[in-house]
Amino acid sequence: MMRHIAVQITPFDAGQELRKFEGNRLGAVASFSGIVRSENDIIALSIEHHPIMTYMALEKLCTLAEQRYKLLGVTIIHRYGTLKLGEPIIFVAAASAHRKEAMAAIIAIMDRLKTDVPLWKKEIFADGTSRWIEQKQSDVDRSSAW
Amino acid sequence: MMRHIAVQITPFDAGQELRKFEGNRLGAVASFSGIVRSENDIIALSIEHHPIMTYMALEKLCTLAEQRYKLLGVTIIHRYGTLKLGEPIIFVAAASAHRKEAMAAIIAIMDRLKTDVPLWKKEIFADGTSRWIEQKQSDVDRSSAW
Amino acid sequence: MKVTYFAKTRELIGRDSDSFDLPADIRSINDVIEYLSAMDEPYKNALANPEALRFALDNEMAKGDASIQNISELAIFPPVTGG
Amino acid sequence: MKVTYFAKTRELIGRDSDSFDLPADIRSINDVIEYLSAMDEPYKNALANPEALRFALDNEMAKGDASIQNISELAIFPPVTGG
Repeated sequence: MMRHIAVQITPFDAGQELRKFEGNRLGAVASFSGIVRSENDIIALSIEHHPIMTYMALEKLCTLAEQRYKLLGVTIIHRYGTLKLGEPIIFVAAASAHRKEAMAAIIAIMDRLKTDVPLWKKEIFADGTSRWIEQKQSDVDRSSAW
Repeated sequence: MMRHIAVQITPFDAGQELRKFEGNRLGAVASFSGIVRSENDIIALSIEHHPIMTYMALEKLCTLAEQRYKLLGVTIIHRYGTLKLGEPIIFVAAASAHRKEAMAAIIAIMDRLKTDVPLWKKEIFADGTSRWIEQKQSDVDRSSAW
Repeated sequence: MKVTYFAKTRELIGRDSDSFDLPADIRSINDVIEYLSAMDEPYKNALANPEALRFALDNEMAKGDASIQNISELAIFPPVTGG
Repeated sequence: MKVTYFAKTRELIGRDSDSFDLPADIRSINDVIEYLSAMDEPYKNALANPEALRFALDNEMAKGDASIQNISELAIFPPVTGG
């Protein structure tokens, strides 16, 4: 079982993270990358986290996913700090013998992460103003399905 | 709209493929890698394809997925020839504004690929014998759901 | 007890954390919220709608009616929006 | 007409492809399969269960009852197993 969790300010290389799963005869590796996109005319996102609880919550998410989806490996990297348009925010990868489990694990991890992990996003606009993003009811609903 | 389709004998770098989607303000990128795993004590897989129809079928799959899931980019790479344990067979990536669409696209592409694209796998054993893999009814059922 | 604030709550209060010697009759998280809200305007604003806040006691998520006995740190923050 | 074989079908027949001058009464894919099965043992074995075979006419998937009129290539292969 490979497990890699990181909450970091520095960029990461999703490709390099994905390559760690190769050559391991795992069968199936699913991944998800979240990238800052140009919604609401933002120029950047500022991401805050709880330095202790965020890591703990990600550990718990990994444990749940490993058990439920028979994972052979799991990676979760979440960045904090100020991220410009096009920068990667999050990378999640899950390896399993079969594609169904690997994909279901990624979906479940992302859904639960939206409600269970103490991270907050703030939109930064060109005029210097900013606005905290509010939690969406659709994210709460999707998370509670797991 | 970025579209990259390849049917190739040479290895590919999933990480490099994934990186092509970064910096594009796409929001969400989901990917899937299929890797030769040690099932039935095989030492390798031999993959055969139809040189014209395989590419055409992948093009068709991409078009369907792009329309249904509002994709901003899609990549499908499938290898043929003899692949040893741990070698990547297939890489599929889909980019969309939202994670739900990107993930659903990957799942749909993989499910349809299992029944709609003229590729065939043969298991190669240590004693030199080999056996063609038979299509699974579960793959047919899953594909027909789309 | 140490009280830490995150995200919008932190910005509204204007501080990362406080350290309080709480009166003996402050027993639950809800009691702490009520106590802080009575202090000054920033606290009142930040904590005006406790239903829209989330709490953690010593790094474990907790409901408003949870006891703060033997707890060294309370964290107060809005619903999370990561991912 | 050119007839191509793939995967297990190719291995059983022992050839990648054939080129046939088919009689005028061979009109559908099913007719071709019947014609080939009457040739010799490898063809008979490879085509023994047409239900378990898939066909393509000029690179488009086709059912067994499809007409081969104006078709230059028939491909015969087992159900696919890629991915």
